[in-house]
Parts: sequence; structure tokens; C-alpha cells
Amino acid sequence: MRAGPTLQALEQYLYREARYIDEKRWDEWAALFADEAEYWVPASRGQPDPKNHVSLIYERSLLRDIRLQRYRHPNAMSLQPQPYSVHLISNVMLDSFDGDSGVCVVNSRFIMLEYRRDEQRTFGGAVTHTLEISDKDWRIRVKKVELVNCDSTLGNIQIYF
Amino acid sequence: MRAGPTLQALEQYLYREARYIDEKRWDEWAALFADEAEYWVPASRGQPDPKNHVSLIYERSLLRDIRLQRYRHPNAMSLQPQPYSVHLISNVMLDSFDGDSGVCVVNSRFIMLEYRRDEQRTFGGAVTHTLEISDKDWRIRVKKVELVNCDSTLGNIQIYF
Amino acid sequence: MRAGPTLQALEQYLYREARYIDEKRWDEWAALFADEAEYWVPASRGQPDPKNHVSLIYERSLLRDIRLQRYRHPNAMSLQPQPYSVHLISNVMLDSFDGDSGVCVVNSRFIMLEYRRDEQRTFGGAVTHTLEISDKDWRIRVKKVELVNCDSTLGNIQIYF
Amino acid sequence: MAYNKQDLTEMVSESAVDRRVYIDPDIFELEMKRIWGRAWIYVAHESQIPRPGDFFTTVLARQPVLLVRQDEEHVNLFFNRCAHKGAKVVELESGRASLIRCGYHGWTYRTDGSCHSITGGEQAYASQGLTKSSPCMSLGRVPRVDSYRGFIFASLASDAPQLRAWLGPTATSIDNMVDRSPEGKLEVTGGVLRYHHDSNWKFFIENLNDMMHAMIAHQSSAQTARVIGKRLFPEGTTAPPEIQILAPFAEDKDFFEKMGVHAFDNGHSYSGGKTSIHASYSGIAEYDAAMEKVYGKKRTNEILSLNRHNTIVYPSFTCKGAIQTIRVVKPVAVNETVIESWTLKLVGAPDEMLHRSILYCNLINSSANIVGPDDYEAYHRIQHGLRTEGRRWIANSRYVGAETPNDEGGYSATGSSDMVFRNQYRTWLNYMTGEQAARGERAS
Amino acid sequence: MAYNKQDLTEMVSESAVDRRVYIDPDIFELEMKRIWGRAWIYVAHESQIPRPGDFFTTVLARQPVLLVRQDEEHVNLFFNRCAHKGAKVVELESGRASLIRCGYHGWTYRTDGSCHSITGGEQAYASQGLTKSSPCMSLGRVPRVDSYRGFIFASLASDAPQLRAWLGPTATSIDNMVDRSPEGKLEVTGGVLRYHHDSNWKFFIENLNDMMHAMIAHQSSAQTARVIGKRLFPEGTTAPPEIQILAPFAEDKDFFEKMGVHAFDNGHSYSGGKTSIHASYSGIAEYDAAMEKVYGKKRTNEILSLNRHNTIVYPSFTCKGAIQTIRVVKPVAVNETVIESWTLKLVGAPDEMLHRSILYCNLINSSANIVGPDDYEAYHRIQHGLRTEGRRWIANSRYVGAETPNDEGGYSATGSSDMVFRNQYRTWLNYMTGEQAARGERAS
Amino acid sequence: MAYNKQDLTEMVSESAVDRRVYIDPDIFELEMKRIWGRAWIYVAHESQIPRPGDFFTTVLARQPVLLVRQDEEHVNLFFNRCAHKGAKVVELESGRASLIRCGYHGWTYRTDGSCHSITGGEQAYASQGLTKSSPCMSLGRVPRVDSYRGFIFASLASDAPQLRAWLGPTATSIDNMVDRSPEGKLEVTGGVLRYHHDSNWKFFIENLNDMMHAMIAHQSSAQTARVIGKRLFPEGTTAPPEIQILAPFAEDKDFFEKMGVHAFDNGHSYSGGKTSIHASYSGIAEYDAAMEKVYGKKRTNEILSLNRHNTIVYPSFTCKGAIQTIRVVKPVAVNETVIESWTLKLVGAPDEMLHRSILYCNLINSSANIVGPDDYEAYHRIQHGLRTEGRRWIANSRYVGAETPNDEGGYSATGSSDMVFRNQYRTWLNYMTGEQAARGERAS
Ligand code: FES
Ligand code: FES
Ligand code: FES
Ligand SMILES: [Fe+3]
Ligand SMILES: [Fe+3]
Ligand SMILES: [Fe+3]
Repeated sequence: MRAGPTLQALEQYLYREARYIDEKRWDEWAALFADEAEYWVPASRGQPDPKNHVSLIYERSLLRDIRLQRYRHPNAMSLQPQPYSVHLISNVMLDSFDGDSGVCVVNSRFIMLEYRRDEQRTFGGAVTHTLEISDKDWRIRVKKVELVNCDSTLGNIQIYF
Repeated sequence: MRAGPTLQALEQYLYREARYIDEKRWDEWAALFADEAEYWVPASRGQPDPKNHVSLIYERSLLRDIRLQRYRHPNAMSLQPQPYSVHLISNVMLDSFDGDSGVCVVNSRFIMLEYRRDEQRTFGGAVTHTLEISDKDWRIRVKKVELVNCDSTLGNIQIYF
Repeated sequence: MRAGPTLQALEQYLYREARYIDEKRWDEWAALFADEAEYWVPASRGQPDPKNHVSLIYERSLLRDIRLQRYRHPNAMSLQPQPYSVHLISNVMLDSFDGDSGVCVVNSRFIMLEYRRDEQRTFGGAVTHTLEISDKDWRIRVKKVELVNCDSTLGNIQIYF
Repeated sequence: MAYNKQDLTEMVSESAVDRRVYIDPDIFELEMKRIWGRAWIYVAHESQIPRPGDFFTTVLARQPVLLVRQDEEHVNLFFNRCAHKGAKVVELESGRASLIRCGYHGWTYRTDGSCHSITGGEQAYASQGLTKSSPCMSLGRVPRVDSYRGFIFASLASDAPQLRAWLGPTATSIDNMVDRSPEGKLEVTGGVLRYHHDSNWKFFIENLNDMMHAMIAHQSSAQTARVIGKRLFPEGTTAPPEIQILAPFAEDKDFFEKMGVHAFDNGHSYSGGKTSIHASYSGIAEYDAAMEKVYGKKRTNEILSLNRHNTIVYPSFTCKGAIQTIRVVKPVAVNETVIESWTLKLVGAPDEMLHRSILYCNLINSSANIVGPDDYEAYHRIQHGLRTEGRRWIANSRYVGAETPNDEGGYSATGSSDMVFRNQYRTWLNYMTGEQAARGERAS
Repeated sequence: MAYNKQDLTEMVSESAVDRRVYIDPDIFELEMKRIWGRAWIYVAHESQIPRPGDFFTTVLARQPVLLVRQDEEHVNLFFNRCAHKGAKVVELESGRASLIRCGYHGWTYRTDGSCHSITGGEQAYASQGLTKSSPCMSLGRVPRVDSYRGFIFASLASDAPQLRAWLGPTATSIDNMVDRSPEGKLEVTGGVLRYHHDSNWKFFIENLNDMMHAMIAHQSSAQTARVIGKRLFPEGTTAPPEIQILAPFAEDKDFFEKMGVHAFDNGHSYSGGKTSIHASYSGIAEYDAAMEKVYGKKRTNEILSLNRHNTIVYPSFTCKGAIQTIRVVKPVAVNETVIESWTLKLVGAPDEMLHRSILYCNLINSSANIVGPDDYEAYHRIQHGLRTEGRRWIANSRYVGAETPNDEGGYSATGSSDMVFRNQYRTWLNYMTGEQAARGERAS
Repeated sequence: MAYNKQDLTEMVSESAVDRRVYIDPDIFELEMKRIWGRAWIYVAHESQIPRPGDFFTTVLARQPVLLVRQDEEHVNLFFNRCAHKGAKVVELESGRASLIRCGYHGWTYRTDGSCHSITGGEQAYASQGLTKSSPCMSLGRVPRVDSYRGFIFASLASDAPQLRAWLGPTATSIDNMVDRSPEGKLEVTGGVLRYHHDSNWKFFIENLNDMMHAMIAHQSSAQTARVIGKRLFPEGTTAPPEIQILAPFAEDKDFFEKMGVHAFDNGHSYSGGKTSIHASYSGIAEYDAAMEKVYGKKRTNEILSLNRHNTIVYPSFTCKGAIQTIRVVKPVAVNETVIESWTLKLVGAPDEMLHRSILYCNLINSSANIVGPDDYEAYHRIQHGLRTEGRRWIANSRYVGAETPNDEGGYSATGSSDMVFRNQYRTWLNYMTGEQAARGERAS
């Protein structure tokens, strides 16, 4: 049964994940996720599940692959010009850690400024990362992003939170 | 005479306070405050005191109780629909610590995104927490929130910063 | 060959720098910079250099002096009323440290809320600090601010990021 | 500028429209009065307010309205405006109440709209010969409300035609959606996606039956899905729903020509029929069984083989029977439109069916996904491209005259025909210049 | 649309108003010219510019103006516009200067508005026969400025009536506020709260003397304060000011009926008098002593027993004598209004009095507190509810005809009467259609 | 309101303008049609699209346009609008393509604007007698495009005069800028600064040749630079470019009077000539050598001693030959303007020259620097100051009648004269009321 991760290690890990997104280092970013890991952005508050209720995004490996491939497609109209992002990650708290499985649940807050075609927008919310931690590597099993305005009327969103 | 708190402990404490607000866990939030603790949001820069000058909010236990009770009232028109918040706390610095009294002054910065009825707003400023730290518990004696736009023309604000 | 700085020490240093700006403690802020230290805000993404391409700001000591003096000038029309700022610094990562020279490169993210004359604006981006660290003092050699909207159409910007 | 009948007539030719119909705020205001103030506009589905006292609020031509179930039989639609000082009586989007209470002075209303109590007492109005029973003390009713198989529509024009007749053959798209439930029952569930567009409402309503855009505008997503799908799920294996949903958007021209388009009176239309991009979804055995148990093999086959792509009930309602989702149009301004996507559960069908509908909604209609954003971008670019004054007209002249009468009383044409657009603008001009329009205006 | 006299007349009946008066931008523009461009508008209190050279900037009917004290006797109000190229001469809200300097080219002006220096020299204008003494080289003066007991008002209409006469009986509300200072002196202090509303200015001005809303709209705060107050401060003990301030908002209907409302010429009015929600604040012995020392027991009693709730000097100024705060109306757009709350110190009174006024302001007028937000929400809901076209009129018909003449030359009625609103709209129509209006327009 | 010729004529007198020309949205709309829709507007520099297929997108009187190089000789300017449904064909600001492809349905165009492919096939238009070669299937061309020494201008009016003639003597400012390259060649490089202003476009265009503002408005920066410069770089030593650039803004009145202003037909003008704020930059030996090698000493001296401050090609283009930067005016709304600053490299000159131009741009034209913001603030204050209705006119009457004919066919005056502004408004009125205007409108 292994020791829990330090808050600093968790912070650095989340910073790295965010940085990959801001710097569009998609392969490195995707590599952080375990097989079939979920990336979920619910469309309503306290939404119980992604199957019986619509979500802004609910992706596992397959859809993630498609989206990331699309980023490279020459005819992705809505990505010309590109959107850019900067993520601030804060309020990192370790909610639980299971020494046996190495599974830990990390809660954080984020604000993302998104910029495209002369328009800057602000997004923010709470994020819950479920991580699988082993000595050799850390993987994201679930990343759940609860936007403060998840049930709002929203325009195009084309960058991962 | 006791040892000072670690920055990490302070950060985690402030994160917890903010989280209670975002998650509307009002009883737990109120419990963080010492008796007659002040929550103060000045209405002008460098405002010397809350008695001879108007404030956006100046509350001690009594008014805090009333506001928190009101949150639960069925006919609070301006709270239907509810406002929601996400707080980012950062730049946490320990300004002073008195080993004898256990009083420490903590400076931080925050941004709060507030969302209600299809409108998201951004608030931010500097916060000074005066904490009473003992081995058995930590209490907030004063929370002073200096909004960057404290003297601006402001619409309804119904969530604690 | 000295030991590297702790992340906490770096964070506190960047917080202090930001706080000097927010509190308009310009002398203390300027004192953080080494002689001829650069403060650079590129006007385009991945801009290679400040000499052959326009920048939003590219300053060394001389221009920094002039700007800071100007802050105190009675007839600086665009500074009446004053702008105010609050900086959130986060995602602090140590990119490199050279034990011999004491030079370390620190990457962070920031959001600044700027307020002037009833208007609040949001700026944000990635910052790279190149620091010279010795036992007696820490100095900024380069501060490079990459705004997420660096190539956008921008109105007056009169506070350091 | 104030447009007269002549001006408007000159904006629509047999095969083209003037760019101002998309970018002129004055045209938009007229549309709100003459089209959105006359036509039947979709409000909600009865399953959203199942029990007496259940309410739902929305907008009708930008006006807040309140839908309330009074009892089993009666569903009432009111202007969401207090009879006292005019405050919105109900601010929440949905909920349940035995009495409807206004927050400002606390007047209360019954679910039939009648006034139940007046704060300060009704005697204050005695000198005016008024009591709380006086009509002006109750919530105002929207002139016309009717529903077709659970889908509630309303009109601001008291002399609007009867709903069923007005729907024409597009009613059969609704029928088919209902028939797809083994119990003949639909239920709105799984929340709503509200998608804000920075463009005119007509771009959306035209795009749905624009057969030529998908293979191009959605290439980056659909083509990618095909490639990845082929790699991961080779011949013989079954691709998962994600691939089955995305890949068909990249079908070739012939596929979309074959789908065909069909236009009807009042600007309505649908595309597809024998086939559509939904045609080759894997069957779900448990569902087929449930259907056949009720309808028998033949009828089940009839129902499921009707494969319409998009049905448009002009100007506000669109549905996809084959995947049970509807998209509702909410104009906000000349260059601002909200599209709502709702999912319908086939009562009596296995959850798997709902899960696929939900997945479809996420993938195609979410503002954060990989199909809608390219449509959004296309509308945005037209909204801005039409600012150029170099050319006045936008042509809708593909296959003019090549349409053929169909046995539903409308006309059919090959997929790439602009017939549907021509039909929409014929209707547009009727509303904008017709006699009704004049009356429509008096109404406000 | 351009409204003519006939159109406007048809918008106001004896007991109702057309919804467009609140939501039509064209009506708002006319109001700025004909009401805000004609009436006396509150500017500031003399205590805000005590010393020669002190200045204060604000807006008058949306136009930037500059208030400057020239000397003991003279306070000047200028259009805040440089005589050169038209730049706002003073951008800061307040300050002090011996010479007023424009930042663009550095022209300077004396506190009497005359031009002191022209950059580049006045000789440049010689060929035009102009010198820096020419009228066009000085700051333009607002046509009318006058003050009543320290309260400065201005009018853009040179032919506006004399201020004191125009104030009518509401002047006594100001008198009473001044009398409450043992030295007969008020001082603006403690800063200002600026509250942005997303609604029409008239909702606020109507709400202040709307006696029926408090017990409902503020129930969640006031009722809660009562309950908590009762628990913590049982019979016999004295509740703290927080409770004394909040609880009365939840008084019952009879209480508010009894307070009564009183209306006067020019749209002015006040509520309360013998009693108000401020009536049962604990006395402050030290203050009473100071008052009696100056006024004697009887007169002191007279002064303090005048308990008016809100006084409205239509359209811009409202005050609460009993708690010494004023709220100033600043229309921005048809659906945008800023309300400023200022606190007045009773010179010679113990600090405790000021502290209570400040506390009152925080609790009631701060945008971050628990009373104002519900009023704000009510206005917001009307602004949106009135978009519905189902009903044209908003009734103000409570107790029509039940008002009785009062001995101040106005009319009084029971608290829940709409008399005050009827009176406001009679005045509104006068301004909007009157002869004066026509002249008012030429002025711009 | 709709302004007729008479109204407009009354807005401009010989020596003053009506405040509405800066704040009235209707005037702005007319300006877009009659001035920006008639005059030659700067588009781009040829060096921005050197190779066939290179494109650049921008706006012309708010209309998106697309500049494409077809081949060595031909540069084409199209309305950026697809011939199909009207989408912006190219969304990126610049790039290179052999075929121009629209993202919505994938129509493609050649660099000469002709249609290369129609998705779904051209046969769909056969019944209309149309093929992809039909004019309506190609990209629409902007009526007039021409360039002068690499600077590309365009006009929306087919009957605009010939460019060179229209430029008049301001062409010599461009000549001088080109001559300053030892190879007679300029190259746009170093990116662009886009500066958003919350004020009317005319404030900027007036400010550039407003000789009296610099020493005042820029005092806080320039005076500070002088003081610090004097301290750090005493007599005899050479101050660095930063100081040389900033300090002259604080020259005294006489300096700016001496610079002088010069006005010409079509609203054009320049200031300076024999001297300017750029006159005393240190020479760069290597550069002088390169110049003399090509031009010889005398001619080099001629070229470099021409020291114009700002040249204005009314209404859209301004340049500074001595420091090789241009600023382009892009009106957005009556109170919104974008100013673009571009830097020109003197081909064949040492990098040091470019570095100084870049430095100049950073210091003066960046929205984050210490000179532009004070101009910005000045415009902002006028935009708001002119809301005051106390005065209708803004005077431009400095030294009326004191101008003298110059040998370039225009008029010259002392620096502080308002002649340039009077000249601009004479032209403004011509455009706004002229015959051309009428035709200009038909064009849209
Ligand atoms: S407005 Fe609804 S009760 Fe008064
Ligand atoms: S505008 Fe005031 S001095 Fe020129
Ligand atoms: S709009 Fe360009 S191809 Fe259809
Ligand atoms: Fe599509
Ligand atoms: Fe109230
Ligand atoms: Fe300038």
C-alpha cells in the first residue's frame, strides 16, 4: 500500500495537463489519459450520468481521437482561425486517495480565457480529476468539468477545458 | 508560543472556505467564522472604517445569520433562479503571525465567476483574512474583500466573495 | 554550485512581484529587475524577437524609468482617473535551473483584472520569468508576457501585466 | 427604414433573395410581427408538464409566455406578465405550483389564469367597477394554442388556420416519430442543449435541408470518423454508434442527391425518406422485438423504414424522427439566434434507444462538439460576407423548374435542388406582405 | 417611431399607462429632452464643495456637467466641455483646482468659467475678432442653477419656474432633514453607493411610494430579521439597529395603508408622515439632549415626530429625512438606470446617528445587500414582462377618486392607493406634450 | 434622422463644424456611403502579397474584401463573399492558395476570381442558362483598384478619379519614403499593431496634424524623457533612440509653429517639411553611405532633409516618411475606430534603420505604450464632452485667412493654424452633399 501524492505533485500534474492544452501539445495531452478514460462536461448541474442526459462533451478514447485528428484537418472551417487558450488552475484539493488501488480524486477550480478572431471569452468551473497513481506513471481515469454556466446558452466551444 | 502555519495549510484552509461558498454549504461556511467575526467589502479604496463610510457589505454574526436564512426563504425573488459561483484563490501570502495570540494575517487574490439567468460576471480583488489559529481549530476573525472595482457602479451581488 | 529554488519560494516571489504592481509600489517593483532586464510583451504569437517585429511593450531600464516617472506626472491625462489591477498568478512551473549561474526559467499563467473609469477588463496569458538567483538576492533578468490575445485589436493598456 | 409591400416584394424573386433579408434589423422586426406573430410556433411537448400545476416558461416571438397544465384535459398558455404592474409572473424555467404567485406584490393566480388574490384587496378597484374576477385581473391568454400528438404549438394570430391542416404532410414526420414508440408515446427527457448563434435564424432553417453542405462543411469530423472507424472496426465488425452517427455526414454527392428534398405549403419541408444519414444505424434487437410485438413485422418495417433526415415546420420547429430529436428555433435579433435541442424518449423502447439519441445530440447539437461548430461558422461567415454591397442577390436557383409533384400534395426534387429555399421564401413573402400580416400587426 | 402630441396623449389615461412608456427607446429619448431637459434636476449638496476651487462632476440628463465653487457666495455649474475642441475638461469626479485645465491642448479656465489661457495664443483668433474674453472662449453655463437649503438643483430650461415654488410642499421634507441637525446643518459624508439597474428609471421612482410591495418583495429579508430578532432579543430587551431597520419592511398591510401617500404638483409626492418604517427606531439620548438644547422639548418633538418614508422630487431626487439619506436617479437608457445613495451627517449630532444612517444605506441601498436586490429584480421582471404584446395598459387605478385634498395643497390617500402614480403620469404627460416641451427641444 | 443636403450644409461653416458630425450614428452611416464609399481607400502594400496566390483580407468601408495576387502583373481585389450563398470565402487574414475554396459548400475560385468548381455541379443551373463561367458565378470585383509605388488603394465608386491625380502633392510623401531606400524599394515587415479607439475616426485624422497638442498631451512622457535623458546623457554624449524619439514631442510652441501645415485638394495634408520631430535623429553612417553610393551626396541630402511629420491622404491613409511607418484608419462605428500601424523596411538599408522604425512604432503606436494612450484619452473625452448640448459648434478658426498658397498648388500656414481641419471639412461636405455622393449611393 503506497503513500499518497503530495499536493505539490498533484498541482504540478494538473499544471502540466493544462499547459499541454494551452500549447496544443495534443499527443502528450492524450497520453495522460488511461484507456477509455472519460472526459465529461455535463450540461446541467449535478447531472447524474452522461448516458441518459445530454452533455456538452462526453468523450472516451474514440471520440477524443476523432477530435484531435480533426484539429489537424485542413478543412475544419470553425478552426480557421484557430482558438487559443490560457488555463489557470487553482484551489487544488485531494478529496480521497486509496492506497491500495492508487486511485485518487482531486478537486480543483479553473478559469480559461479563450481567444479567437478578436473575441476573448471567459470560462470557469470546478474540475474533478480521478487519477490512477503508480510509481511508474500517473494516468487520468476521469476528468469531469463542471462549468459554472453549464446550463447556459453557449456559443461554439472548441478547446478542452 | 506556537509555530506558524505552513503556507500550504493556509492555502488549503482558504480553498476550503471558497469551496463551501461555491457548493452552498452555508452552515459549514458560517462555522469557520469566530463569534462576531467581520465580513467586510468596502465601497471605496483604502476605506478606513465600516462605520463612518458606506460599504458594499459589512456583516457580523447577526446579519450573516439573516442573509443565510434568507437564502432558504421560498419568496426571495432575486434568488430565483439561484446565482452560482466559482472562486479561484491564489497569491496566498502570510503577512504576519503572532505566536502568542495565534493571530495571523493572510493576504490573497481571488477571481469569482458568478452566473445567474444566462449572465456570467467576473469579480476579483485582494482578500485579507485575519485568522485565529489554535491547535484545536482555526477561525476567521476578519475577512476583508477589496474588489478591484469596489467604487464602480454595480448591479446585484448576492454571493459571498 | 547551489541548490535549486523550491516551487514555493518561486511562487512567493512571483506573488510579491504581482503584489507590488497591484499596490503600485513601483520602486520596490523596479528593484526586482536586474540592470537592463527586459520586460517584453510580444504583439504576435511565438514572436522570435523584439527588434525586427513590433511589440506591445519592450522595455529595458531606460523606458521602465520613463514609464514609472510618468506614473507620477500631474498631467498624464490617460492616468486620470488611475487604472487599478488585481493579478492572479498560478500554474507556476520551474522549467530549468542552472546551478552554476543560478539562472532559472519559470513558467506561469496569470489573469489580470484591470479597472478604470467604470470599466473592468480581463487580460491573461503565459509568463516566462528568467531569474538570477543568488543567496543574497533574486533578480528578474527577463519577464516575457505572452497574452492569449496578443495579436488582437486592443485599447489602452497602462498597467504592467 | 420602413418597408412597404412593394419594397418587400422586390426583395424576393422566383429564384433569389435580397441580402437585406438576413442583415437588416428592420426586416427582422417585421418578421417578428408578420411571420413569428402569425405562424404556429412550437412551444413545448405535453410530457414536459405531466401533472396539474406543472408549468414551463419560454418565449414566443421574443415574448415571455407561461405554459401551465390545469388538469388532465387543459393546458393553458399565458403571456408571462402579471395583470397588476406587468412583472414576469414566473421567472423559473419550469416547476410546479397550485397557485401562481407574482413576486413583486404577491398577487396570485389559479392554473386557469384567473386571479385568486389581490394584495391590498380588490375593493381598491370597486370605484372602477372591477373585482378580481374582472378579465383584466387575470393572466392574458395567447390567442391560439393547439397540440398535435403531444407537440404544443401556439399562434399570436387569433385567425390562424387550424393546426393540423397547417402542418400538412409534415404531420406525418411527427406521426412516424410517435409510431416508433411501442406504446405510441413520446417523452421529453435528458435535458436541453441551448446553442447560441451569432447569425440570422433563416440560415439555420435553410441549412437543415441543404444537402450539399454536409460532405464539405463536416468533412473534418465525418471524414476523420470514417478513417478512424475503418482502422479500428474493419469490414465485418460493427462500428460503435459514434462512428455510425458521424461517418454518414461524409457520404458522397450521389447519396445526398438520392435522399432528395420535399416541399409543402406554408414553407414546410423535409429531406430524405427512403434513405437518410440515419438509415444504416445498427438495429437493436430488443427494440425491434418490442415493436413487432405491438405492430407486427410488416407495420414495424414500414415505420422503421421511413427514413427522413430533417423535417422543417416553418419557421420554428424541426425534427429527426429516426433519431428522435427536435431542434427549436428562437430568434433573438437579426444576427442572433438560439437553437434548442431536445431529446424524445420512445416510451416502451429499451434504454439503448435513448442512449443513442442522447449521444447523437451530444455529437451533433452540442455547442462544444465537432459538427455544430462548422455550421455555426458557416452562418457566421454569411452574416459577415453579406455586408459586402457588391452583390444584392443570393441565388436559390439550383434546378429551378425541375421539381415534380409528389403524392403528398407537395413537390419533390433531387437533394441538391434549391426548391426548399424557394418554397421558404415564397412563404416568407406571403407572411410579410399578406393581408394577414396587416391584421397581425394590429394585434400588437 | 416619432411620436406626436396625439400619440403621447393616447399613452396616458386617467388611470393607466401604455407599456411603451417603459420599453420604447424613442420615448426615453423624448423624456431626456422634455422631462430631464425641463425639470429641476438634483446636482449635488453644497457640503461636497466647501472651499473655493472645489469641484464635482456629474451628469444632467446624460450630459456631463462640472460644479465648481468660485467663492463663498458663488457656485457655478458648467457643461463639462472645453471651449476649444469640446473635450471633457474635468475627468475626475471631484477635487480642487485654482485653474481648470483641459488635458488635450492645455487651455485653462478660471473657476468662474472664463478663459484664462489659450495654448498657442489668442492672437490666432484676432482675424475673427475674438479674444480669450469672448463668450465662446469660456465654459458654457447650464441655464439655471439654484439651491434650496444646501441642495443644488439645475435645469436645462432657461425659463424653468423658480426652484422653491417648484418644489412645493416637498421642500418641507428637506426642511425637516435640516432641522434634525442641532446646528441646522447637513454634510454629505461616508461616500456614495452607485447601483446599476437594468430597467427603466420610472420603475424606481414609482416603487419608492409603492406601499404594497415591501411586505411581499422584502419578506425574505424582513420576515427573517423579525424571526431572528424575536429569538435573540426577546420582549423587553432592545433589538440592535440592524433589526430595527430591517424588520419594519415586513409590517402588515394596515401599517402601510395607515402610512398613507401624499401627492403634489409637478409629480412630487411623499409617503408616511405621522408614522413610517423609521418611526420606531430607538431614541439616542445624547442626540435628543443636543436637539432639545437648541430647539427646546416641544419643537424637538415636532421635528422628530415628522416621520416621512420616501419623499420624491420628480423625477430625480428622493430623500428619507428620518434616516438622512438621499437617492438620486440617473437614467442611462430606456432599460438602464443608476441610483446613487448618499448619506447626510447631522452636524452637531453624536456619531451614533451617522453610524445608523450608514448602516441603513449598507443594508437597504447597497447592491450587495439583502433589500435592494429584490426591488432590482422586480423592476427587471417588469422590464421583460412588458415585452408581451397581449396587453397594452398598466393600470394605476387603485382607489381612483378616493384621494382627499390635504392642507399642503396636494392630495392624500390611503397607502395602497395608486394616486401617486396617477399624479406622476399626469405630470409626465404635461412635460411630454406641453408648450414648454417644444421650447425645451429648441434648446438642444 | 435622415439628413438632406440642406441639413448637411448647415453642419459645416467656413470655420466650424456641428458636434453631430462626431456623435450621430446616422451621419456615420452616410459617411460610410458617401466618403468611404467614394474616396480612394488604402488597402495594403504590394510587398504583403509578393507571390502568385498570396492573399490578404481586410475591410473597405466595413465591407470584407480579399486581395489576391494573380501573377507578376495582376493584383485583384474582390468582395470577400462567395458567389453561392454569400459566405466570407476567406476568413484568414493572409496566406497563399492556388485555388480559393469556400468552407461552406466547397465552391472553388481561381486567383482571377473566376469560378473553378461548383459542388453538386453546374448543370443544376442549366435551366437558368448559367454555367460556372457566368459572371454571377465568379467573385465580385471592387470597382476600382490602383496602386502608387506599391501602395494599393481601392474605391467603391466606378467613376472615381485617377489615383495619382487624386493623391495630388501627398504623393511626394510616398515618393520620399520610397526614395529613402537605397534600392527604391519598400517592404512591409515586423507585423502590425491594431489599436482600438472608442471614438470617432475623424478625431484621429484631425489629431495627426494638430500641432498644438503634442507638447501638452504628451508632456508626461516626452518631458519625462527629456529630464531623464538630460540626466543620463549629458551634453556631448549621444542619447539613445528612445530619448531621441520621445523628447521632441515636448518641443515648445515655436518649434511646432515653424513645422507648419500644408493642405491640398481632396482633404489631404501634411505637416512639417523643412523640419519635424524626426529631424534630429542621429545619422546612421552605414545608411548614409549606402544612400550616397546610389544617389550621390546632393540627392541623398535632398531626400533625407525632407522632414515631413504626418502626411494624411484623406480619409484612410497616413504616413511618416522619415521613420517609415504608416497608420491606416478603419472606422467601425460612430464612436469606434481601429488604427493599424505598419512598418516599412527600407530595402538595402542596414537593419538599424528598421530597428528604429520598430522602436518608434512600439513607443508611439502601441496601445500599451506611453504616447498613444494620451491621444486615445483626448479623443475619448471629446466623444463624451460633445454630448453636452450647451454648444452646437466646434471652432476651427485659428488663423482663418492667414494661409498662403504654396508651390505645390495647396496652401500653407503656421503650425497652430486650423487650416488643415477647415480643408478636411470642406472636402467632407463635398463628399457628403456632392453629385458623386448621389451616385455613390446607387452603387450599394
Ligand atoms: S406586478 Fe405582480 S403583483 Fe404587482
Ligand atoms: S480640447 Fe481642450 S484644450 Fe483643446
Ligand atoms: S456559400 Fe460558399 S460554397 Fe456555398
Ligand atoms: Fe450541418
Ligand atoms: Fe423596496
Ligand atoms: Fe499625439
